[in-house]
Amino acid sequence: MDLSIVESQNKVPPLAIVDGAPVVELPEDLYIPPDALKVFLEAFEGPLDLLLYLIRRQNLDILNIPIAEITKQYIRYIEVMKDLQLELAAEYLLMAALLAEIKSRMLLPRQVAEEEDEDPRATLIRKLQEYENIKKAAEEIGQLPREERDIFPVTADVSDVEIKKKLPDVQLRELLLAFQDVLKRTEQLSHHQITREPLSVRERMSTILENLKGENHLFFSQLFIKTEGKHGVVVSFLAVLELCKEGLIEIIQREPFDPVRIRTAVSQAS
Amino acid sequence: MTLCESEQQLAKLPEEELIKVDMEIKQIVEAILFVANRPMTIRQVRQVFPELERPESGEIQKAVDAITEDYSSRSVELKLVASGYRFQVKEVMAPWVSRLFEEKPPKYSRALLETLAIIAYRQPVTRGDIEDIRGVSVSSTLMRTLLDREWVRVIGHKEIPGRPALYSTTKLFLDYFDLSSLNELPTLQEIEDLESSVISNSENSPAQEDNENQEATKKTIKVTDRQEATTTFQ
Amino acid sequence: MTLCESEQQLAKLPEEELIKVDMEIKQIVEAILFVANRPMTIRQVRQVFPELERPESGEIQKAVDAITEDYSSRSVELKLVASGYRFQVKEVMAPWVSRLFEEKPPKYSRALLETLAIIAYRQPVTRGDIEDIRGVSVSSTLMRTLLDREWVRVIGHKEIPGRPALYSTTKLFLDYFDLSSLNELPTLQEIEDLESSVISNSENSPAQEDNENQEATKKTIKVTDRQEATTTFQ
Repeated sequence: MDLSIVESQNKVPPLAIVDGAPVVELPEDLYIPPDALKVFLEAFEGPLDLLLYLIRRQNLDILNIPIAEITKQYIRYIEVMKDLQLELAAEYLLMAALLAEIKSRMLLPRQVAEEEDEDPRATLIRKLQEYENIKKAAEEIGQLPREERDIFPVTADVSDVEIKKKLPDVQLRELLLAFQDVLKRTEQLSHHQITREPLSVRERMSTILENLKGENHLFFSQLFIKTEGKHGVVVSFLAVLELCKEGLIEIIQREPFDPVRIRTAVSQAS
Repeated sequence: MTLCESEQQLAKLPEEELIKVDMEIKQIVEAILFVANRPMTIRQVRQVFPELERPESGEIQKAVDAITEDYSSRSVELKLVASGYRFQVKEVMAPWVSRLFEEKPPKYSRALLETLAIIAYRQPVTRGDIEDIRGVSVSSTLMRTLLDREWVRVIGHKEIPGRPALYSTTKLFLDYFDLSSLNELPTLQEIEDLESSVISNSENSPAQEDNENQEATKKTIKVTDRQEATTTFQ
Repeated sequence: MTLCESEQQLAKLPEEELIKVDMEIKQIVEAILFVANRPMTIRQVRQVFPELERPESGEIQKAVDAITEDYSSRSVELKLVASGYRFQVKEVMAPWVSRLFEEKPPKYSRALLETLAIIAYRQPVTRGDIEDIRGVSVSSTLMRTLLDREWVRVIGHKEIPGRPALYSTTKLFLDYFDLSSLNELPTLQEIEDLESSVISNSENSPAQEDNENQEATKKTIKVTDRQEATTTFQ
């Protein structure tokens, strides 16, 4: 496949940062590692962004786009991406169609009267300009000093002062409705399975972790409280299993017949 | 420091001027602003005073100005943001102070910042408008993040089929970016009037455009380029 | 006042003593103490400095003393409490400050309620878990509000890269909602069956409109609903 569209330019901002190294160029070889192309595609916010890149890369003015050439380049990129079966948003294809339409219109004799309503070329140019302005503005907003990074509001402590600080009031029902909202959304958005284990197990999981805080280990037998009866034992046991499953604790036995102990899971990454 | 300064002022200023920066009011205003945990407007500060001893807004404002002055050489400052005055650490101190927090500040994606920019500059806008400008669909998660952070809110619905929500930015958005009004946002470049600059360029002379457009056009496009443009196109 | 006083000190102290209160260190220490939101010992303040430019404890102490002096005439003070130094409002300001808090308390955001619910039902969870479930990032401020309210606490750290904190709900949380154990919270099934008439409104705008909705909710739902919920459930 011909990829002469990729011309080297001096001042091209990096497309993306991969493993800390800037990716400035789309590889010029015929062979493109799919990963590189994926990075390339991800670097763009959509067809307008890609078009702007192609235009700026060749130092063209937006008002001065050689539509035929740009269309050719754009469509080539799209084809390469399709060939590589990269997931391509429908908008990219729509833009390809629009460019093709503009190109074909320009081949036809110009009919002034007809074009007064909407010249697709003018529409495209206007869109590119508007998008470019917003893109710049977004970059500038990103540079503004912001809370959490550059701005830290301060307060003086009032805990010594005898005052009743009124805090927001929450009804249990509000809390439940908020959670209902979450449940609905997770069902819609993803395959997140919120498991339905009894909350007493969850509560016990927290307690066990809390007890482990600052301790090397706890004996397995310490986790069971006699007075809680059979039910309590089951809850504790399930909590230990769940903690183990979630990788939060480890169950260890140094040698046969040694007492079973649990401890906070050790980082696998280290 | 304040006492010394006011002694100096005493020498300089006419007496009536001085009386207006009431020391007690100033102390109270300072305490309120330090404790509030959110930006406070002059009006809100004034409301804290009991009705019978409530100073005029002008007096509160004078106190605020005096406090701002007092802190000018310290590491914290009294700053006016969209929802009012708040004490904050000066920006130059950020590298030191941020070391106190284990978690890194959140990073925002280009998609999010662009969407935010469109809402800020073009408000009120529908999601359709945003998608139109960006040329891609806007994810629900992204809109949710903006609504969630309370940077953006729904201020109504457009009376077109589907009654899409109209979004605008909030004061919290401005507060977050340390701004006191939308006017303080970076200026958006004017978009040249295409009708007169490109399309009809082949027919009309640029002289007919109104002055503003010419100003805007001059910055970005050279006249020669434009003529080339029309040539290439045809 | 401090200027006057330090002028007096200037007369009293030998010059080398004075030089030691490094202005830059003082500024940084002040900023750290203002932002920390908890009392900080000299040692803890010192730890915030990067290792290579870490001042001696004595220098930090000098800075702290100088700051204490600077604020002696202001409405806030730097005070040594059991666990370290913190900025606090002076006691004489109490009547004014308490008037501020007598105001109607602000409402919690939808984001906060959702986060709290997720911690209650899914504990122990990391912030990442919460973000996964909600599909939106969770702000530090939000977590801090929950921790400050003591409805949520850190019970440990997950041993994965970054060692994220594990959150769970507290006894205070149970007390507030009049529950004797988490088990008394409605089951997921019961939550799904809750009438969602109020939800559909609030979904649009968590920001300002939401507050009104919450107001509305309160009026229509009585506490008895809560008892019904727990009854149904057993």
